[in-house]
Amino acid sequence: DLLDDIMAAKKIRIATDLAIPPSGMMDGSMKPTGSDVETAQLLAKDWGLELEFIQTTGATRIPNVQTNKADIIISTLSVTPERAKVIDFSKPYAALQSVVGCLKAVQVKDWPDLKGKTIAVSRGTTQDTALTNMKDRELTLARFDDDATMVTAAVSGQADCMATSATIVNQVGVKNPARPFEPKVLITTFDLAIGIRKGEPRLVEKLNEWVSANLKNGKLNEIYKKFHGSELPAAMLQ
Amino acid sequence: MNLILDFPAILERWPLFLDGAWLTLQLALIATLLGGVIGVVGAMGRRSSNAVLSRICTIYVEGIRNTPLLVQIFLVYFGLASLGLKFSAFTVAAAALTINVGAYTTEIIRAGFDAVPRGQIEAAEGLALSRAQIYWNVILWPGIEKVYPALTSQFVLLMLASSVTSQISAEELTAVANYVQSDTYRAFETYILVAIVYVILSLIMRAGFWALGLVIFPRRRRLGTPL
Amino acid sequence: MDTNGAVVSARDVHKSFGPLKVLDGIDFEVQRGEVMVIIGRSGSGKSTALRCLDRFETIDEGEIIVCGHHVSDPNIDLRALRQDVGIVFQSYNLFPHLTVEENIILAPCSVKRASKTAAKEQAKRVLAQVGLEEKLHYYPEQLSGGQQQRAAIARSLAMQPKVMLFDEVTSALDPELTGEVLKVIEALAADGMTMVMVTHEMGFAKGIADQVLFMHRGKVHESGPATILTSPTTPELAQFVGKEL
Amino acid sequence: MDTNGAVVSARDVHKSFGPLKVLDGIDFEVQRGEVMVIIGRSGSGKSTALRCLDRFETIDEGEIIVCGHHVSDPNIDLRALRQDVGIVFQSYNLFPHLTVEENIILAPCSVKRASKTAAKEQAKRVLAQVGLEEKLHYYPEQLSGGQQQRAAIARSLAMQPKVMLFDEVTSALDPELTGEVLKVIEALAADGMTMVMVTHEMGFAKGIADQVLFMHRGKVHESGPATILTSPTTPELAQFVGKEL
Amino acid sequence: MGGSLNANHLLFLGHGALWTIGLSLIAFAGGGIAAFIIALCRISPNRAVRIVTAGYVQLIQGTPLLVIMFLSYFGLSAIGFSISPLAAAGASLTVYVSAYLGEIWRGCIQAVPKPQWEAAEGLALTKAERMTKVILPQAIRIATPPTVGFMVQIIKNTSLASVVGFVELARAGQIINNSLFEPFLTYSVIAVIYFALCYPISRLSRRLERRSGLPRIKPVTA
Ligand SMILES: Nc1ncnc2c1ncn2[C@@H]1O[C@H](COP(=O)(O)OP(=O)(O)OP(=O)(O)O)[C@@H](O)[C@H]1O
Ligand SMILES: Nc1ncnc2c1ncn2[C@@H]1O[C@H](COP(=O)(O)OP(=O)(O)OP(=O)(O)O)[C@@H](O)[C@H]1O
Ligand SMILES: [Mg+2]
Ligand SMILES: [Mg+2]
Repeated sequence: DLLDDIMAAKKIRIATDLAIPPSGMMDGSMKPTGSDVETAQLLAKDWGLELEFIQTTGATRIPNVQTNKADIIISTLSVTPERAKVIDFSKPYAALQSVVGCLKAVQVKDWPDLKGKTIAVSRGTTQDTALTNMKDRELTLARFDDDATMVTAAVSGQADCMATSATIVNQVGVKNPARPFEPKVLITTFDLAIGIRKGEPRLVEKLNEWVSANLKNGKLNEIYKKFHGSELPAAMLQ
Repeated sequence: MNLILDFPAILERWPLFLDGAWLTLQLALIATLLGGVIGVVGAMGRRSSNAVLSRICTIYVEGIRNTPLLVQIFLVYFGLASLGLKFSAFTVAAAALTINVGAYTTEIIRAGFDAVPRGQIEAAEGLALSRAQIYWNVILWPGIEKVYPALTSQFVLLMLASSVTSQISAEELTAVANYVQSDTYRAFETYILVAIVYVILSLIMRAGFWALGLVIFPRRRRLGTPL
Repeated sequence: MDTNGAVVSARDVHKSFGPLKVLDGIDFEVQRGEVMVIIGRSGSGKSTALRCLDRFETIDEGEIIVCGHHVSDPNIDLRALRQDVGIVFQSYNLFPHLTVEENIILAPCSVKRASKTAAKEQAKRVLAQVGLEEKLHYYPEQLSGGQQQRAAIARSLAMQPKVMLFDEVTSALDPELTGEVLKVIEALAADGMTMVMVTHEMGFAKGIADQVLFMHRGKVHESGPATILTSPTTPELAQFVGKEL
Repeated sequence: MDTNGAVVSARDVHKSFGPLKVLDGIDFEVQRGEVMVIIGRSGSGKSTALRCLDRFETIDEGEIIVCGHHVSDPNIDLRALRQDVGIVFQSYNLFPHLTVEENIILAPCSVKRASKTAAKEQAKRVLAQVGLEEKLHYYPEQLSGGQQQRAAIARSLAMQPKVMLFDEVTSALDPELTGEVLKVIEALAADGMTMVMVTHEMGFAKGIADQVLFMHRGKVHESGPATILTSPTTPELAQFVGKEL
Repeated sequence: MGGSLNANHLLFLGHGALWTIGLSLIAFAGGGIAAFIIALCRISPNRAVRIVTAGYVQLIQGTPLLVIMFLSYFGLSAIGFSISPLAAAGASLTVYVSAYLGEIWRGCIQAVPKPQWEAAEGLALTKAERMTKVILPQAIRIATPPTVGFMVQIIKNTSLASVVGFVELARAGQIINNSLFEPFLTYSVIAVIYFALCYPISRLSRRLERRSGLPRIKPVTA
């Protein structure tokens, strides 16, 4: 099975999108960095394997493992029942707090305040799905293909708010003192997990062990804190 | 193989795809109409004896044709925003596509105008027609008729290219596909379905242009020359 | 310039294309109702001379007056000139996307602001004049070359010009079709239309011309009544007509 | 079929384009060294008849034999036929991307596998035959119409055909250039080349034809020696030649 | 996230531009050969061949290149043919170019006047000789400007190879932009690089067009 193949090859191929900061991105010298990148590096090191990043785009993360072009995905996959029909997930290795962020100056306390405001969101993300399903709240969504465009739309004023991780909202606030954004309304917290193609129970089992161990020893939390600026929820670390 | 295609899971979202296809078609129609007008005006500008005017038209054409549509869309979308102007994604998408296809149309129609034989224009001059009358009666329609197939292809290409407007939140067909596939992770089914819809849309457009051709070129209808 | 009552008069006309001197001092006059035929070998400047009359070419020197319009004047009202002058080319130049009727009524409706009904009436009349009544609703490509050329003549006639110019109107046609077109021109001449024509049909020229102009190297080398074709006085014209088989 | 020693013979040839009957039972024979001229009004099927001889059109019925090749046989060796038959069209059809010399040696080198040197020698010879020695290295567009047409004739001659077919080779030319080309054809006739030609030049036809074929509505309406042109026996031919001005 | 555009970014973009050029060359080599075959099939005397190729052309021209890329890379793997990203991108671009360029070239071959074909036939040249010595040399003259013009479209369209994992110019720009959040700056730089790659080719095509003196219609993609 796949686990044996990986061990025999002494190499693991991990699909990661390097254009979704702060999980996957390039640093100033164009080397991959980010929380997913370091998670992948930690996994490869623990298992004594060589690591190969398979660069993907949002749309090709799943087909890459389905067609065996990558072994696993570590690329901010949030777990939903719909997706679980198509691939298997490991235990969650991190979590993302999804929020709606608005300009600091704007008076927004709860959902009703968002009525009539355009909320930018990255298309097909769990935030998108969550907000789309809130039919009775009469939200106005503008969907963009990636986080960068989404953020730019909000910063430039094409949208009033953004629905994304709290991390991104805070960083936008730091980067644009002229139009500082802050988290206003909590959507929910999503679990992020490693994606594996269907039918590889042994690999899933081994990944689960690794995730549990590294949550307990705090290494995953450290990585998360480094890039997202906050701790993982305490419940996860048990 | 551990990949099982499950089309029903995708097909049950058909209203989304239908909405997306309809928006794609609307974008294509608006850009075709306005782009066609720009093309005619631009072609006249490029042929104009006024050096400044023809220069401006040339810069427009070259600037657009040598840069990717995506960049143009970003420039319009965020450029307007930085000027404090806020329009709906649909308006901006339609405007960007119009500007883009207008440049290509300008070139095609110019070629059509240039292909009208000199003798035709002299004959019209000999009949004392004014410049505007000559343009309208002798250059415009025969010129467009000559390049009609190329125009048709260009507008079909435009329809296919409109997919990049998903980047600025226009909910057209590709945007729907991206949404559905990241929501369900069923990329194969989604892409195959979307390919089929695009082929159908392009056939619809070609048929539409063919029918329109019969209306605006009565000679074709009478003599049955293929368009 | 005094035109002696001539409808068309050219005085000392010069014209070059770049370094090439095409017209090198041309003089002639055409009286009302006269037919002038221009002959000469290829490249001798016949077409250029004719085109200058309707200001499709501007001239470098000299003076041209047609129906009272000073053609050589840079501020001439071109459209007024062309309402008085009809011109027909070798290649017909019917508008291919319009029917014969639409071809004919285009200018009267656009230029003279004639009503559609009146213009259509007139289209029938001029088509009858060239023997094409029944082709009213045909497209040019559905007609033979001779029929197309006759339709082109009818189109010009519909503007009721005072002078008609013809440039080798039959040279794209076979002998029989040539005959058709020449018959129409003969009828026009009999009706008293003032005409200037370039042609290679020597037999026809003999029959119809009141005046023949033989051009050679941009000059009027010999001119006079049609009889010069049978008894030329210059060796060049003799050689030219002798070549006719 | 018995060809009576004729180089070209056609028997009861029928040919339609869709519903249009273009050849409706054509018969003729051309003996070695004979010149046959086909005349008739436009659309009477002259070009089609000529093109059938070199199998540019297939026939529906009847039999054609040219230089011993059964042209109407579906399994004919086309290339062998065309090595024996030279054909020249109205529009010259020189290859614009090749010089006159390259135009001429193309077929001998490719088809007859002649050496380049031999082919070039021969190119000089045939060009001399048409009076164009000095144009060896010119491109077609650098030549006048008459010169292009003569070069096209030379290109055909270089294949040393046994029969030459000409389809209105002078009708795109002015009278002077026409004279040049006809002179070349006369010289070929004097050399004993078997020829079939479609032409509108009645004067020339009278001078050169051993046999004249007058086509009318897809049939050979009248035929005989060149004298039929001056004393036609059918009213149609009389009308046709009478039209000649 | 954050930081500003530096030399490393430009180097990264340069690397992406090299892939753009490389993929364009592959597209042209592969697509050119396939297009030639398509063009010949489109004018084949065999009706069935003509219809099948016409259907192929319609199908490819109606499908977004992105989808062709996706299906040839992941689709072929899914049915058991594992194929490298380079092979998949090469194959997709070849298919795509063949449909468009094949149509352009067919038009150019057919634009050689019919009498030229007949004259060549009349000289007893074989089919192959007719094509190579008479028709193609003339067709190439007609075809050069639109072909060069089409190269511009190919260069821009190689950006879709990002779907099979290539970090070419557009994707490189996207990665940088998503680290910097500076879309104006980044996309302007990308636009300039594309313009620098495309404009000389557009100019060349225009020059060729003027020199050949033929009125023509440019093949175009957005
Ligand atoms: N627009 C032009 N530019 C440059 N040269 C020209 C132009 N028009 C005509 N010429 C040249 O002027 C000369 C005279 O041309 P013109 O057409 O008047 O001759 P022509 O007597 O009508 O000949 P043909 O019997 O062949 O029609 C020719 O040498 C021709 O090449
Ligand atoms: N390929 C074709 N398809 C259909 N009809 C054709 C074709 N070729 C010729 N015809 C028709 O056949 C008839 C005879 O044509 P053909 O060219 O033989 O006449 P022609 O005597 O040579 O006339 P011309 O003097 O005008 O050259 C014409 O009515 C013509 O329209
Ligand atoms: Mg002339
Ligand atoms: Mg003919």
